[in-house]
Amino acid sequence: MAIDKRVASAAEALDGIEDGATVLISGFGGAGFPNIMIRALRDRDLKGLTLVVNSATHPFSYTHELIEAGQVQKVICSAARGRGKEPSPFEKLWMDGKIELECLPQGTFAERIRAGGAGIPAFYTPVGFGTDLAAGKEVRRFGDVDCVLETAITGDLALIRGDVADRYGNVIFRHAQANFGPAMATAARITVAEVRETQAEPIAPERVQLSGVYVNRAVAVGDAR
Amino acid sequence: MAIDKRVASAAEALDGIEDGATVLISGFGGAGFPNIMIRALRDRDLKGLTLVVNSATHPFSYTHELIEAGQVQKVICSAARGRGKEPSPFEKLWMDGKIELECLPQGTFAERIRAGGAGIPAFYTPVGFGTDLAAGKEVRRFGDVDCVLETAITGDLALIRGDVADRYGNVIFRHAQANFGPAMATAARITVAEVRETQAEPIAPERVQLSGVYVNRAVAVGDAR
Amino acid sequence: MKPLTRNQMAWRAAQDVEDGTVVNLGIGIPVLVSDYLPEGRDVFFQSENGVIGVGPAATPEQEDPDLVDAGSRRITLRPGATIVDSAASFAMIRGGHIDVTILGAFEVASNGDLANWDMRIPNKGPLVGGAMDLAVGAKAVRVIMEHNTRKGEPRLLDACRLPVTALECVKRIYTDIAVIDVEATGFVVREIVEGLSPDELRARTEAELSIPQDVGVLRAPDLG
Amino acid sequence: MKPLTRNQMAWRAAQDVEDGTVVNLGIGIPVLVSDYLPEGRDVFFQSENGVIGVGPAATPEQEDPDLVDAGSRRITLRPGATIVDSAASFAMIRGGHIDVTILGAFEVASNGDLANWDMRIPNKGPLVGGAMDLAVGAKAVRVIMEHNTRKGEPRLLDACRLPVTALECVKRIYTDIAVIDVEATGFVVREIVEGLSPDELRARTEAELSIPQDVGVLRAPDLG
Repeated sequence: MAIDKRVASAAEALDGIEDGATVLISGFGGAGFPNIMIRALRDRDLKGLTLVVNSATHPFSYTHELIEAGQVQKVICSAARGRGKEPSPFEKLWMDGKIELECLPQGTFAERIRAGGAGIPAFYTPVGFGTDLAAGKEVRRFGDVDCVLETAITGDLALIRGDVADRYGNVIFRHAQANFGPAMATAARITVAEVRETQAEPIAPERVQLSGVYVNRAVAVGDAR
Repeated sequence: MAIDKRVASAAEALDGIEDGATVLISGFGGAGFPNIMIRALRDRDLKGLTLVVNSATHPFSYTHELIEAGQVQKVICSAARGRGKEPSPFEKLWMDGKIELECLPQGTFAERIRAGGAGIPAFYTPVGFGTDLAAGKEVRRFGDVDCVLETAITGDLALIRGDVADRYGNVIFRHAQANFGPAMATAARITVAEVRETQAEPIAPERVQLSGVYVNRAVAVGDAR
Repeated sequence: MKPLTRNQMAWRAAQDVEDGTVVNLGIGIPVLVSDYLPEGRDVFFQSENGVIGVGPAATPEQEDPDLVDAGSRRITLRPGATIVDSAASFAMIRGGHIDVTILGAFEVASNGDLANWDMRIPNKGPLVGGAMDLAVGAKAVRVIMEHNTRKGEPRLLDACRLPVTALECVKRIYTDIAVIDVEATGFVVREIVEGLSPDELRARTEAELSIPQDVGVLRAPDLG
Repeated sequence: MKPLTRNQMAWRAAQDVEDGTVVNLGIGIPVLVSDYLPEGRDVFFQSENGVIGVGPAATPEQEDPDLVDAGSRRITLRPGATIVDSAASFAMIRGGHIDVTILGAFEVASNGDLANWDMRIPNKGPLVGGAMDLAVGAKAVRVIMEHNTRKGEPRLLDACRLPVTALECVKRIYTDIAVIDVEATGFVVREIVEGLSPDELRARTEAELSIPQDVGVLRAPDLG
């Protein structure tokens, strides 16, 4: 049967995702948030989610709605600080001990996800050595560089945002939209690409930025963000 | 001063490379061999080189000329078998103990180079576990997966082949020409991109496949291969 | 008894390639599998050099020296194809994103150990290429090989004699006379070529074979 | 004595940005450095979100919500720019391909330890972002910060009191009253703002300062 990964709705794109899932969510610096899919995840009202997301509180992302709705038990991120003086929903739940937090250097965050998709169970990095964020982590010296051991991150679902996807799941990103999306797509059992538009015709090989091998479902959402 | 990484000749592109250098050379499956630069390296007559090259003997590559000329003391590769029944120049020197050989699974070869460029001193991979190629390597189990520890590869010089480079060193590859080139470019102190043509105008951002950050010198060689 | 030809072995393996999968074919007989996919199966063939969506071999008019697969064959691209670099290609392979790899082999042990990367040829250097990565990384590893060596020695063994490529990885073996799965209990025969008895198959095999009562018949069309 | 303004501190740091380099600027004062590059220096500014070649901030007409830097500023691209994904961006940072990073800081110790990632603000979660990666990965780490806290406490310390970002990484510090290098022997003052005596500078600094006889004068143009 001719491959066609386009699905009709955001809800349909979440088929088979269950309570307790680990969900990777792209977006950084204001670009690449799969907000329509995040809302669909909220509407599905799954519980006990672990979110792997660079920021737990970015104002342009709807991630905080999942947190506020009590659907999240753990966040793995590099930024968990709300902007206002008042604690954010995340910060309240975290201080109350209702959400577990793992805070990582952003590059380690990205590399652990990349490792998860690349079949590398663990790697050593100099980043974080000697800091609070590496407390309790195994250390080892290579040459004159002290390193910490970091393990791969994988998930059940990746939600990423792109510009165009073809029927094969190949994706093009606009400008800085890619950020964590390509790595996250490799590290999840099911990857959903939320894109401005989908097309039946294949994207030209030299324009593809994320191979459809890594994308299970593509949802067109137009200009909605 | 306006950045311009284009150099006039292959010889000039080798300025500062000395005896004993570790040289990474791209090319695989018949595409992406920087043959003009390999010849320039041969003409420079440097000694004691370590070559990091997928195949020591690929018939479309001139790597074997460096070996035949006695310039090479060690080869790190995934393929060291000549095609004919007679031993290749590499095989003769290797059997005579005149060239050291490190043979790696091709993915480990690529990943060790990628790690070298990415500031990852070492990583664990399941590939090779329990085989002769992992003999003596440190092993460790993650979950139910047995792994071997592999360390980063870096070099003094990377020779890669692309299609077009701009003044900033940004590179476009044709079809399957990239192969090991992008990873090698990140792992060497000096990277030379041998390309069909160079241009003053910048390549459009979305067409760049290798950032000029990783390219020090670009040499136009036309259709010569 | 008429053993399958190389093309027929490839044909038989092709029948099992699931629709919508990503498949890597080793050099030799496996690469022929793409010629025999059943009508209507939409498959992406990945090659270690980074081509995702290898199409038919290039005609002389189509040939492009930069458009090749890992075996240096000049190829075309199928619709939806793309090309990544080697580090990304092996991240895909090692990361479990290849559904099936079909490889050639010298030996397979009854626990699934595979030996396909070195024959210790006198005067020749080692050649491993991507064999170990594929054998470890692909979700399913299938093997196509002659049931016996040219000298008649067995290749389905209690334990590999040649250097292994990866441990406990092979799931199914297509030989010229049988289709055999590797189960937790060892080799289980699924099909035997017409005219060969279970005892004759056992006689040509070192390792113990479990042969169910309802074992199938291995048949392939005449492929000339 | 007139301490430098934020813009003047950025200007002073900009004078040291070498021609032809790849530079990452932290949020806050450091990002202003790109406005004050001396004429004729051709520099690529990299941002953690993968933009290589950040250009001037976007005008209202140029603004594109997908074209942003790591600080969520809407930007333009310079000629020769390209954009990679986050894993590739941090491979570039951690791999030593950024020549210089200029960061904000809360504290720097005389051995080069940097604290710039957490103020342990009550009721607020942690925020590290790419600070640790940059501090470890860049070939040279330079810091722009006020010499003292608002309460007048020192920031150039014998040892950091706040959680450190990375060990022994800072090479040069631009404050509002001095330019200070971190050498193997500790802090060495290179420039002191006009009208401030060495003793006055020492009084505002916890760590020992080596002040050569020929220490320079820290001056910056009036930037309004």
